[in-house]
Amino acid sequence: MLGEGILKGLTETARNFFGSYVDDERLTTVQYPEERLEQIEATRDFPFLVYDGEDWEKGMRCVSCQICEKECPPKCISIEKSKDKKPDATGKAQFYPAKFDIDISVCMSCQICVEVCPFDAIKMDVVYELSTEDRFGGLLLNKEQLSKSNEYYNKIHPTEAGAVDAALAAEREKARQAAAAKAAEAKPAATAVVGAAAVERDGTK
Amino acid sequence: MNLETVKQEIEANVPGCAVDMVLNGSPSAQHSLLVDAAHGFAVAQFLRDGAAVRMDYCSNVTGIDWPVKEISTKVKTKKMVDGVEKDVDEVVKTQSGGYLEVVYHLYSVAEREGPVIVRMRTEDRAAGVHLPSLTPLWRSAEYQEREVFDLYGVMFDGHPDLRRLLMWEGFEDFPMRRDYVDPDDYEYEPTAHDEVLQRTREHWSAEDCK
Amino acid sequence: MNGSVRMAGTADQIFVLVKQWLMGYVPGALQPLASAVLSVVPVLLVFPLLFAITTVLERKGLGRIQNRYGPNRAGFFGILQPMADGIKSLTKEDIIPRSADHLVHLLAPLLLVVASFLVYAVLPIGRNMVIANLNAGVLFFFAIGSMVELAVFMAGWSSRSKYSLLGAMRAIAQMISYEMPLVLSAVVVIMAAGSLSTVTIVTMQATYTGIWPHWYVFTPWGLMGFVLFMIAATAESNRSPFDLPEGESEIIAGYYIEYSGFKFALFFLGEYLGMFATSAMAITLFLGGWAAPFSFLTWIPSYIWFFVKLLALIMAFIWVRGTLPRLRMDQLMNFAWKFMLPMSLVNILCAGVWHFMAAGFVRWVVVAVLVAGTCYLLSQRLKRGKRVAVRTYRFAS
Amino acid sequence: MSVLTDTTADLLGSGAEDRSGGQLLEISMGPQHPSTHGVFRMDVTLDGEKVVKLKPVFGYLHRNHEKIAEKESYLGCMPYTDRLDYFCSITNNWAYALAVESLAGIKVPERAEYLRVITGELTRLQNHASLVGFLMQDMGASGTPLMYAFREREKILDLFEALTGARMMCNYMRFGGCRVDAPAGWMQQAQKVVDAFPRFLDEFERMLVSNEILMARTQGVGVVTTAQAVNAGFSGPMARASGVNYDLRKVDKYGIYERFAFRVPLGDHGDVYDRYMLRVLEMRESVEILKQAMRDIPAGPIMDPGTKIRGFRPKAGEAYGRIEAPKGELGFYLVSDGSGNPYRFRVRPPSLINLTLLEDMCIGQNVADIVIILGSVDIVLGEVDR
Repeated sequence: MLGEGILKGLTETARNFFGSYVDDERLTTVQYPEERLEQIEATRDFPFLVYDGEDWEKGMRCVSCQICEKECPPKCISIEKSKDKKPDATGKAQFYPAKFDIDISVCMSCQICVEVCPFDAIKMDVVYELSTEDRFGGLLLNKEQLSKSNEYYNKIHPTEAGAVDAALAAEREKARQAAAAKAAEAKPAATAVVGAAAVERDGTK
Repeated sequence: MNLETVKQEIEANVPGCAVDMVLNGSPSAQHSLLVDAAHGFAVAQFLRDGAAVRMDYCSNVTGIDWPVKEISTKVKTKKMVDGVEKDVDEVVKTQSGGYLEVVYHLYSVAEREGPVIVRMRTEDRAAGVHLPSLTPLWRSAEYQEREVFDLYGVMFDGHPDLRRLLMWEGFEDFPMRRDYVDPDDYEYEPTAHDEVLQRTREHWSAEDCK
Repeated sequence: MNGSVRMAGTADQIFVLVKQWLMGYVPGALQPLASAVLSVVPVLLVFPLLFAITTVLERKGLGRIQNRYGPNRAGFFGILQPMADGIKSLTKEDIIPRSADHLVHLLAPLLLVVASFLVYAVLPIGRNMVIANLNAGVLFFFAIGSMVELAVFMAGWSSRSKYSLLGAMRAIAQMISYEMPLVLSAVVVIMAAGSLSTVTIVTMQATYTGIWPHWYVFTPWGLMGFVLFMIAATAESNRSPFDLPEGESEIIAGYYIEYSGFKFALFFLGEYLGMFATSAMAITLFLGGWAAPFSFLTWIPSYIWFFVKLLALIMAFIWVRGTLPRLRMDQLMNFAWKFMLPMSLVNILCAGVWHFMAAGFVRWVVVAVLVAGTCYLLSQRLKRGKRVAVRTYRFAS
Repeated sequence: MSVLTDTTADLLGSGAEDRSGGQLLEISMGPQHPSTHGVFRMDVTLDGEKVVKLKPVFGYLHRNHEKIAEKESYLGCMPYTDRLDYFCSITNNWAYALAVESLAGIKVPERAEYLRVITGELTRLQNHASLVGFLMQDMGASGTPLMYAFREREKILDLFEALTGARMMCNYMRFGGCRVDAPAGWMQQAQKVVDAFPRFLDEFERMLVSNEILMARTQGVGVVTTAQAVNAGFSGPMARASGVNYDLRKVDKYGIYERFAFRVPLGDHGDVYDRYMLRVLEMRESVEILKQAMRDIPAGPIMDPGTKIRGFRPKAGEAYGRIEAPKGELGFYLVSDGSGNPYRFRVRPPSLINLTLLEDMCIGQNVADIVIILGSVDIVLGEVDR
C-alpha cells in the first residue's frame, strides 16, 4: 500500500520526539557553559611544560635538547638554548630554554613532542577555552604561559603522571645512589649532606 | 602469480617490447616491470585482456620524479703504479635519474591477483615528457593521470581530457618535482623561525614582521 | 444553567460585542471605514503573532524530533527567539544584486505578503467573526491564493540568478499543478453545502447528531477530499516533502536565494501566512471551522476551537517536515497529474453518488468502496510505473 | 520585452542548444553549495532540469599533502594522514602504518592488531552511519536521520577520545603497533556501545528503508554496472553495490581479518539505493567483527620493541600498502631512498577515484539527483584534494 513506509517513518519520529523528553540516551546534547562533560583522562589538546617544585623557572624539566622542535610536524615550537647552565630540580647543572614558544594556532595537537621528549618535560594539556582577541600574540604562548606544575599534570592525567613520577623517582634514586657511591669514594664525609639535600628536594615535589 | 611469468607472457605476446624487472630491495619485495614507452599501451592492453593475466583493475597511478643525480662510488681497482700492482681507490662518477617515472599498480578483481606494478619512464624532464595514456584501458586512470600531469608535468598522449586537476588553470610550474621552488608569498607567521623566518623577512618589510 | 449559557455566549461573542460597542462611538459617515479597520487590524496582528509562535514551535518541535533541544536561550524556553530573529533580519544588510531588476525585486515580497493577508478576508475565525462574508468566498480564496505564484515568479525572475530561475520554474510548475486538485477537492464540499460562502459552509457543519458533529471529514468522500486537500495544500505552501522550489540541498534556496535582511523575513512571513491560510481553509471546509468537536463542548468559545484546530494542523506539518525526504520534480508532477487529479475527479463523482443515494448504511459502504478502490488502483499504477520495491541482498560466499 | 530577452540571453550564456533549439543553462554547483560535502564544484549544463554535461572541478582544498610528507620524517607524516579523510583518521593511520611496515618488514604484536581491528571497525561504523544520514539530508529530510546518526557517532567519538585523546584527529597508530593501550574500563565501555548499535540500525531501517519517497528517489538513479565499476577503479561499498565482490579484508587478509567470520553484502542494481543499503548492511557486519574481536583480544605488548619510531630509516625500496577503508581502497605508496623522510609519498584516495564516473552517473538525471549521487559516492574533500 502506498504510504505504508511513510507512516512507519512518522511513528519513528514521533517515538523520538517523545523519547527525547524521557530518555537521556536520546537527548545527548549538553548545555555547554552551564553543564560540562566530565573530563576524559586521555584528552589532549595543546602541549605545556612541566616543572617540579614551586618555582617554574627553577623547576623546569626542559633541558633545551630541541628534539621536539625538530620532530614537530608543523614546526610550531621555537626554542632558543641558553648559553649558561643552571641547576635543575635535582640540582644537576643543565641547559635551559632561554626562549620556548609554542604557536598553538599552528599546533595540530599530534602529541609527537610528548612522545619524543626524553625528559618528560612536555605534556599535553586539556584546557579548551582558549579563544582570544589577539590573533597573533594571544595564541603564541611563551615559556611562562606554558609552564604548569607537576601537581597540575597529576590532576589532569593521574594515571599517566603517576607512571611518569614513579619512573622519574626511580631514575633520580639511581642517580643519587651513583652519586653517593662516587662521593663516598672521593669524600666519605660529604655523603650525608648530599643525601639529605636530595631527600629535601624530592620532598618538595 | 609470479612476476617472472608475467614478464615472459608479455614478451611472448607483445612483440618488440622491452620489459625489465626492477627489483625492490625493501622487505616488501614488490618488484615491478619497467616497460618502454613505445610499447606501453600494447603491454597494458595485454595485461588487461590477456587470458593468463587479466589485470582488470588499475588501482593506483603515481608519478615519481628522478632528477639527475651524480653518484660517486669508490671503486677499488688494481693499477700498475711504478711497476708494482697496487690497490687504488678511484672515484667513479655515474649519473642516474633524469627522468619522470609513472607507476601503475594493477590488480585482478576476477582472479584476486596482484599487484603487477608497471613503470614507464620519460626520456628526460624537459621536452621528452610524453608517455602513452592508459585511460582508454582503465577509466580509473583518468583523474590520476591528470593529477600526475598536473603535479609532475608528464604529458599523457591519448588522454581524453588532459587538464590540470588540483592546481588552477594557468598555473605554470609542476609542484611535485623535486626542484620546484616555492613561490615567494609567505605570510607572516608568529612563530616563524629558521628558514621560514628568513624568507618571511625577505618577503615582508621589517614593520610587517613586527 | 441559563446564566452559564449566557456567559458562554458572551465569551464566544466577546470580540463581536466589543466591536459593536466601539462602533457606537464612531460618527455615521466613518462607520464603514471604522468597521473595516476594526476587523482587519486584529487579523493583521494575530496572524503575524501566530507566525512568530509557529517559528519557535517548529524549531523546537523539529529539534525534539531530531533529539536536540532547539532554541532555548532567548527568553524563557526560547520564546523570545522570534524577536531576536526579527531584530537580526532588520539589522542585516539588504543586498540587491547589481544586475537584478530592482523594482520587481522589491515588489515580489510585498506582493506575496499582501496576497497572503488578503485571503484571510473570507476565513471565519469564530462565530460571526469574518471580515467579509462573500457569496463566493471559496472562489475568492483560491483566486487570491494564486497571486502567490506571481509573487514567487517575480522574485525568481528579477533576482537574475540561475538558481532563482530554477526555483521559480519549479515553483510555477508545482503550484499550477497542485492548484487543480486543491480546487477540485474543495468542490465536493461546495456540492454538499450548496454554497460558496465560507460562513454558510461552517454553519452547516456546526450541527450535531447526539454528541457527534456533522463535519464533512466524517464522510468517505470528505475524508478523501481532506487528505487530497492537505497534500495539495502542502505543495501549495512549499512545505516538505514538496519543498522543491526552495530545495535547500539542491538549488540552495530557490527563488529567494538573492534576498537578504527584512525582505527575506517577508518571504518567510508570506510563506507561513500562506500555510496558515490553506490550513484554515481545510478546517473551514472539512473540519467544521470554528465548531466544537462534540456537542457538549460548545461552551468553549468558537475562536478557540478554530485556533486549536489550526495549531493541530501546523503540528502535523512540522511532524511531516521532520520525517520525510523531498520528492523529485518529475515525481512530483507525476503524483499531481496521475494520482491527485484523477483521484479528486473520482471523489467528485463519489460525492455525487452519495447525494443521490438514500441516507443509510448502504450509501456509506458503496461510497467508501468506490473511494478506497480508486485510491488503491491509482497508487498501484503509480508504483508499477517506477518498479519501486524493498530489496533483499545477497552475500558473497 | 527587451529587458526580459536580455536577461534570458544573459542567464543562458552558452551557445549550446537543446532539443527544441533553445539554449542550455550552465550552472556552477559549488564550491559553496550546501550539498557538495565540502568545497567541491561541478560545472553543470542543464536542459531544463536534465543534466547534459557535468564537469567536476577539484583543488579547492589542495595543500599538496604529498609534498609536505616528503619533507617530514616517517613519524611526522602520521598526524598528517589524519587530515586526509577527517572522518576516518584511524583507518588512514592504519593504511599508512601498513605501508611503512611493509616497506621495513615490521611485525605487529597480536594485541595491537586486535586494537587496530576494533578501532578500525568503529571508524567504519561512524563513517557509514553519518554518510547514510548525510544522504538523507541531501534528499531533504531536514536533518532528522543525520541527527540520529550523529547521536550514535558521538558515542563512538567518545570512545576514541578515551583511547587516543582526540575525537577526530586520533593519530593513534604507529608503524609496529599502536601508540597507547586501552585504558581500564575502555573495553567494557566499547562493548556497551557496540551492543547498543544494532538498535540504532533497526530504527534507521524502520524509518527509511521502506519509505516510498526514498525508494522512488534512489532506485534506478546513478546506475553503474559491474564492468564499469571495476574499470573505473571503484572500491569499497561503491564497487560492492555494483556487484563487484572485492573486499580487501577478504582479498588481502591484511592484519588479522581472516580470523573473523563476516559476510560481504553485494548489490545487484548498482544504484543509489543499493549503495545506501550496502552501508547499512556493512554496519551490521562490522558489529559482528567487533563482537568477535572484543571477545578474543589477548593481553600483551602493543608495540614491536625492535622498531625505532624516532629517526626511522627504512632501507631503499618501495612498498604499496592498502586497506579497506570505509570509503574504499585506501593505499599508500612509499618510496624510500634510505633517508629519514620518504622520497615519494603517494596516497591513493578512494574518494577521488570513486568520483571518476560522476559525469556518467549524472547525465540524463535531474538536478536533484546530482546531489544524491554525489552523496552516495561518499567523498571527503580533505582526501579528494589532498
